[in-house]
Amino acid sequence: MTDSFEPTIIGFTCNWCSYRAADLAGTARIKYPPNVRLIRLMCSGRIDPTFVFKALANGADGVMITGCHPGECHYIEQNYKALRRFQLMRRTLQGFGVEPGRIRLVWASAAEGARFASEVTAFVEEVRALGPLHWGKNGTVPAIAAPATIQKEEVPA
Amino acid sequence: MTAKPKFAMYWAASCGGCEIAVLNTNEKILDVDANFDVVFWPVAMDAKYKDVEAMEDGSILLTLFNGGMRNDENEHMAKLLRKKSKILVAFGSCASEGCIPGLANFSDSREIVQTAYNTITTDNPNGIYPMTSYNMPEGEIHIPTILPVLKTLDQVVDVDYYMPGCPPESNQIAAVIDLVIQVVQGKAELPPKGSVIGAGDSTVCDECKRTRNVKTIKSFERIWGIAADPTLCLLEQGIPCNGPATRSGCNARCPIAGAQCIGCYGPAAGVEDYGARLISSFASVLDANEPEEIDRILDGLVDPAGQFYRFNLAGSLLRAGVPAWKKEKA
Amino acid sequence: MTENMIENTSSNDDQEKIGVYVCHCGTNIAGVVDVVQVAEWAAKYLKHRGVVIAREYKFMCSSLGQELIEKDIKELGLNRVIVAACSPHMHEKTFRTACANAGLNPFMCEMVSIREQVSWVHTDKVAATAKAKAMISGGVERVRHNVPLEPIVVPINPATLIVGGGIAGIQSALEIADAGFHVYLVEREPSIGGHMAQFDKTFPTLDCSACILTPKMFSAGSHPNITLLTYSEVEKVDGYVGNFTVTVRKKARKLDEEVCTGCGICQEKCPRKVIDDVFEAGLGYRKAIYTPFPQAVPNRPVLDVANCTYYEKGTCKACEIFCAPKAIRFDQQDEILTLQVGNIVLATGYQLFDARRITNYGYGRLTNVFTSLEIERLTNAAGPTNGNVVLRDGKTAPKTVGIIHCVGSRDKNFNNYCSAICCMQSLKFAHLIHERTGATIYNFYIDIRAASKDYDEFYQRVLEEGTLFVRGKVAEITDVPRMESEKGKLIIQVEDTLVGKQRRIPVDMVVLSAGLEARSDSKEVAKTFGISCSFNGWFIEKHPKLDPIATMTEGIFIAGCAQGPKDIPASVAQGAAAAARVLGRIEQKQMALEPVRASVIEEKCSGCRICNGLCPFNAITFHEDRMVTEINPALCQGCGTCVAACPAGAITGTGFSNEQIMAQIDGLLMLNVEPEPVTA
Amino acid sequence: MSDYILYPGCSMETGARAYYDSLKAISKPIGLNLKEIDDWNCCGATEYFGISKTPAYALIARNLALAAEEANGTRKLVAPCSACYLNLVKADHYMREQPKFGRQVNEALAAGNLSYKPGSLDIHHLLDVIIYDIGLDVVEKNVVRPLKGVRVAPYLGCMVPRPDYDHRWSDHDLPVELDMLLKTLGADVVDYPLKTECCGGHMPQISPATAFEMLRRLISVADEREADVMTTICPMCQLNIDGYQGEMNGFFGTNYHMPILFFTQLMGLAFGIEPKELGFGLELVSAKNVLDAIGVKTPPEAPTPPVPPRKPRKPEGLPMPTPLTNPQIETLKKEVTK
Repeated sequence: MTDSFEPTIIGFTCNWCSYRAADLAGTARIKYPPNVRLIRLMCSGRIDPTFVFKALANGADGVMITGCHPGECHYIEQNYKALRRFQLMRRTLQGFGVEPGRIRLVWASAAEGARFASEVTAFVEEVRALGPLHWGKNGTVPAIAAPATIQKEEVPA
Repeated sequence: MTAKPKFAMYWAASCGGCEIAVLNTNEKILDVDANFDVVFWPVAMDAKYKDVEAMEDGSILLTLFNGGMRNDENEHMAKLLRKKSKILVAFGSCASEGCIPGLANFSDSREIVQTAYNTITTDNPNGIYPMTSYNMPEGEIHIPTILPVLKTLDQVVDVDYYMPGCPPESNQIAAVIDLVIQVVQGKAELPPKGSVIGAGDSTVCDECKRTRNVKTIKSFERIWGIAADPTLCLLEQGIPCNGPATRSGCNARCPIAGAQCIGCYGPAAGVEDYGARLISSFASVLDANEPEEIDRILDGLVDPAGQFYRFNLAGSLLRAGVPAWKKEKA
Repeated sequence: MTENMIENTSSNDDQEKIGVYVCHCGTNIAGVVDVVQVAEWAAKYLKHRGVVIAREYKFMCSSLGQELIEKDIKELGLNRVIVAACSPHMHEKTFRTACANAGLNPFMCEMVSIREQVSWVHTDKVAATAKAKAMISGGVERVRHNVPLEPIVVPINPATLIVGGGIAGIQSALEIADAGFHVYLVEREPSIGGHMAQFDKTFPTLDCSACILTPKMFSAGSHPNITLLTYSEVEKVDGYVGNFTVTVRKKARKLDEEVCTGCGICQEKCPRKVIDDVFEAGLGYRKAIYTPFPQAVPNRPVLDVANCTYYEKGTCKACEIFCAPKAIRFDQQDEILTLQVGNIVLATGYQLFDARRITNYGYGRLTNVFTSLEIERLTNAAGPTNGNVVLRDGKTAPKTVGIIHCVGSRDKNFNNYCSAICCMQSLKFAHLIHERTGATIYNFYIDIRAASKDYDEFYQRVLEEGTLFVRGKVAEITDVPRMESEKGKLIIQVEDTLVGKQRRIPVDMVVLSAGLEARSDSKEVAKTFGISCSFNGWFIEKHPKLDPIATMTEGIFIAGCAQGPKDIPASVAQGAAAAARVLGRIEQKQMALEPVRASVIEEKCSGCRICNGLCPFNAITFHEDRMVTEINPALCQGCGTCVAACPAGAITGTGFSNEQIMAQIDGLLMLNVEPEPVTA
Repeated sequence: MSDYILYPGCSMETGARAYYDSLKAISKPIGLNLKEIDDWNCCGATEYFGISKTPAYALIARNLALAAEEANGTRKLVAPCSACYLNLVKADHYMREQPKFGRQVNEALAAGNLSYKPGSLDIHHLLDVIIYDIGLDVVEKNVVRPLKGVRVAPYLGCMVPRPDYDHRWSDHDLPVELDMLLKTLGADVVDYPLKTECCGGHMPQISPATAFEMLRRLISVADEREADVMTTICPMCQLNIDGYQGEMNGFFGTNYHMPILFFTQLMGLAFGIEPKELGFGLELVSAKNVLDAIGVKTPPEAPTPPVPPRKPRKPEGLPMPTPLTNPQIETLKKEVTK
C-alpha cells in the first residue's frame, strides 16, 4: 500500500542556516519532493517537542528538524540544545512505538542548498518506506472501534 | 430538604483513591450532607442507573466524576451524568488526564485482556476469556466492552472543571466544597468554565523547599542509587524529578519527603503536552554536546515514555502508543 | 487534557480580517502553481478562518502590488495580511512597510514562501498547487495569532571600545576619534602596533613598515579622543548594544606612567637579559624592564615581574636607583577599570602557526630552520642583527636559502584553509634575502596566489631576480647528508611535480612561511563578548558576503585577522569599515531592536532555574529574593531556546509564539479547511 | 597488575632472545602481566603478503582468532616485534575495512574451526603499552640505576609508527615516545633524525651493497652524534645493525663500533637488574661501554678505548626555540585523534 502513499512531512528550519539553505535550493532550482512543509523558527533551539508531537498526532507521517552545523549556530550554542532534545524525543517516541526514522535532525548551512534538498528527498523516501503513521488523522478524536473481545480459540493455549 | 441542591459522585476506570480522598476531608463531609442532597454515589450509597436516568436533565448541581473511559459502560455513564448535571467536574488524574490506567494506551487492548487472563499469575486453566455478549436459555446477556484506548472524561463529554491529583489533596477538596457551598449561598462566583480548580497555576518547584542552582545534568540517577543531599534540588542531583513541569497544589509533598515528583498533578496552566515540557527541559540542561555523550547520559533514563507520561498519557497530544492506534484503525 | 481544536484556539474569531495575496512573480510562481485557483480556494475554504479577501497579482512586490494591499487594508479594514510570494528574506521588509504605510502594525503581516519552497523546487503542478494551498492555510492560521509588536528602542552610548592595537584596531580607533567620539583602545602588549610593527618591508610596494605605521601609532597615542589602555586585557562584558559595561584589567607596569619620561635608562641599566619571544619572535633579547621596541607607543616601559631579579632575590633595584624622576613602583598592583561604551570593535588579530608541530620540517630541532616572523626580525634594520640575514650562529650569511610555502596551511593535518598572505610574504622574503645576501633562493610552493593589486607584478619581479621556484610540497628537511655535497647543509627533500622527480636540495637556511591561526584564546574571547567562533577559532561575521563586519551580537563588530587571514590593506579597510558602522550607530543616538523577544510570566514562573544556564547572551537573570527568573529584552536575541525549555510554560516568545507555531502546524496539515477538505 | 595477551613471534626465542629475556625481567616490576597465546604461529613476516594475500592474512589472523578465544577479561594483545605488530594490526584493519576480504579470511580459518571478528582485540606494540598504559611514572619509580651519561640514539624502525590506524603515536616520522622513555631512564638522548628510517629489512640477503649503504647511514649518523649505543624496539632492526655492522665496516673500510640494544635491556639496566638476566653479551657489537659508563662491573676483557669526554654544548649566536614538551605533544596527539 505504500506505493501510492504520499507521506506528509512537517519541517522546522532555523532562520539563519537551514531556511536559507531551503531558499538557496530554490534559487538554484534544485528539485525535491513536495511532501515537506516548512515552518520557520529563529533557531533550532526553539524546537519544542510539543510541536513534533502535535504534528505527528495531527496527521504528519514524519518530522524534520534542521539547524546550523554544530559550532556554527548563529546563537552560538543553541543548536546543541536542539540536538539534546531530539535525542531524548526520539527515545521517548520509541516508547510510543514510533519508528526512530520518522523524525530526523539535519544540519545544513546557508550554503548547503543541495544538501538540504538531498536530505529532504532521502527523508521522504525513508518515511514512504515506513508507511503512513496510524494516528488520529486530522486530529479527530478516534471513534470507538469494534469490541475488543477475544474468543477463546483465538488465544494460543 | 428537597430544596437542597443535588450532589453526585461517580467512579469510572479508577482505583477508588479519589473516593477515599473525599472521605479524608473528615468532618467536611458533613457539610456536603448538610448542604447537598446526595442523589448518586455508588461507593457510598445504593442507587440504580435507572434512578439516574429517571432524573430530570440538569437536575444535579454538582457531579464529581473520577476515573477514565476504559469501557463503553464508563462512556455511557459519562454521557448520562453530563446530561443530568449542571456542573461536571473531572475529578482526579484519571478523569482529567488518564492517570495510571491510561498507561495501558501504550499497548493493544487485546494484549491487555490477554495479560489479565493468560499470564502465570492468573489461574485460568481453560483459557476462558470474557465475551461481551452470551446467549443463555434465558436470553442474551451483556458485559461492558473494553475500548481500544482509554479516554479522559473531556474526550467524551464536555467538562466544566478539572481537579487534578492522584488523588486530589483532601485539603484542596475541602476548599472546593467550601467554594461550591458559598456559590450555592450566593456568596461567591464560579471560576470560568474549563478552569482547573483545587490546584495552583505554577509548578511544584514553586512549593518545594529545596535549594536550587543553575541546572546541569551530568547523569541520571535512581533515587536508591545515590545518597541524595536532603536540601538540594533532586533534579540537580540527577534524579529525574518531574516537579518543574507538574502543577503546584500538593505542597511538593514528594520532593520535600525526598522522593522525586512523579507528576500526578499534571501540567501547569496552559501547557499543551505535559511530557513534552519535561523532555524539552531535561534535555536542554544535559551537560553534553556530543551525540554519543548525550546518549550515554540518556541511557540513565530508563523508559522515558513512562517517566514523562505516567499520569498524562491519555490526556497528551499523542494520547496512545502506535499499537493502540493500529487497533483503532483496524 | 487540553484538546487543541482550532475552533477554540483563536481569540474572538469575528474580529479577524485577513487578506491573502498570491504573487505570480511573472511565471516564476505562476508557471508551476495555479495561482488563480489557489487564491479562489483561499477565499472560499478559509473564509471561516477570517479570510475576507484573496487576490493574485503579477508582481506583488511592485508598487502597484503594494498599493493593492494598502488599499484593502484601508477599505476592507484588514487587520492581518498574508503574502504568498518569495522568501521572507527577500521581501518581508517590503510588505511589512507597505502594511505600516496603511496604518497596520507591520508584524500583522506574514509571508508564505511559495517560490523558493514550491514553484522553484517542484515540477508536478498539481502537487505544487496543493502544497501552496497548505502553506497558505498554515500562514493564515499563524497570522491569526500574530499580535502588534513595537520595536525595542535603546540609547547608544557614543563611547567605543576597541580591543586590539594592531593596524586594524588603530585604523578603527583613529576613524572614530577623528569623527569626534571617544575611543578606548585596549591592547594586551605593552605597546600598540601589533604584528605590523615587527615587519621590515611590506609587500608588494616594499615600503618600510615602521615608516607608515609609526605616524599612525603616534597619532593614536596622542589623540585627545583616544584613551590608550596598553598592557591591559578585557575581563568581562555586561550589558547590550548601546550600553555595554566593560571590565578591563590594567596590568601593573610597576612604574608611574605620569612620572616616567620614557628616557630608557632603566632598560639600559637592568642587568637581566630575557629572550623576547613576543616582539623579537624569540630571536632576540630584551631586559626585564623594557619597551618592546624604540618607537613603542606609549613610550613607557613595563617591568616583567616573572624575570626580574628583584622579585626573585629581593635585591637589585637597578632601575629604581638610576631612574631620575623616581617613577619605579615595585608595590604597584593591577588596576581594574570599568568602561561604559555603546559599541565594541574586536581586532584581536592572529597568531603564527607553531611550525614545531610539523616535525619533519625540523623547526626547533634544526638550528637553521626559521619561521616567517623570525625572518621578519632578521631582515628588520631594527632587529637583533640590524637587518643582516645570518644563520643562527649570528655571523655566517647563507649562500642558499629555501623558502617553504603553506606551512600549516592548506594541509588537512593542520589547517585546511589558505592563510592568504604567505605567498606574497615568501616572495617578499625571497627578494629581501637575495638583496641582503645575494644568496640563491628557492621557493617551494603548491600554487602561487598573488591575486590583488600589484601583487602579480611583484611575483614577476621576483622571478626576474632569478629566484628559483619548485612546485611541490616539501616532504622533509633533514641534516643527514647522503653525499659529500650535502655535508653540513640542510637538505630539502621534495617532489618537483613539474618535473615529476624527487629532489634533494641542500641549503644553508630554511624559511618556513608559517600560516596564520586564530589566537589560541579566541574561543574564550568570543565567549566573553558573546559572539561565535568557527571551529578553527576565527570570529564568525553576520554574513560572509554582505556583512563581514558585524556579528550576530548587536553592537559588536570585528576587524582584521580576528575574522580570518588577511593582508594589511584588507585589515585596514575592515578596520575603517567597522568604524563607519559604529559611527552610523552613534549618529542615530538610539537604535531599534527587532521585537522578537522572550519574556517571563512571573506568576507562572516557579523558579526551577532550568532556563538560567541556557542563554549565551546572559539575558536571563534569576532573582533569589522573589525566586523568579527575568529576561532582559535588550540582551535577548530572540532565539527562543528558553521558551521551548521552560517546563512550566512560563516563558513566551513574541513573533514565534507557541500559539502561532501550533496553529501553523494545524494549518499546514489542513485541519482548518472547510467545508470538505481539498484533496492534496 | 594489567593483563595482556602476548604474541611473541618467532624471533623472540632465537635472534632476539635478549629482547625476550629483558622483557621477562622488567615485566614484573612495572606490573605487566603477559599471557602467551597458546599454539601461536608465524606472522608471515614481510614477504608472504606480497606473494599471496589471503593465505598470508589467514596465517596471521589465526593468531588473532586464538587470542580472541583466550581473551577472557582482557582484549589487549601485545606484540614486542614490530613486524608481528604490524601484521596483526593490518590483518585486523583490512578485515574490518574490507568485509568481503574479512569473510574470505574467516572462510580459511573455518577450516581449523576458527573465526575472528575484526575489532574484537586491541592490538598494541610493547612500547605503546609501556608508555601509554603502564605510564612513565611507573617506570620512573623503578629506576634505581639511572643511565647517567650514556648517550643513546633512539631507533624505532619503520614498522611501528606507520600506518598509525588508531592514532597512538605522537608523530609518524619523528615520534618522541622512545625519547621520553629513555629520558625517564636517565640517559642522554641523542637527536637521531633517522629514528624511523628503514634498516634494510631483508636487503642483506637480496642486495648486500644496498643494505650496507642503508646501515652505514643509520650507524654513521648515530656515531657522528656521539651516541654510545643505539636502542631499538624491533628485532629485525637489531639484527641488521648488530649482525651486519662488521660486514658493513669491511665493505666501506670503516671502523664503526655502534652497539644496539633493545629498549627493554636498557630499562632492566636502569631497574638495577643483572646484565646477564637481560641478555647482555648476546649482542655481537659489545655494549660493554654502556655497562662501564654506569659503573656496572663486568669481567675485564680486551681493553676498550676510553670514551672521549663530551664537549659542553652551550648556546652560541641566536637563541633557539624550545622543542615541544610532552604535555604539548599529548594535546597535539589529541588534536590529531579528533
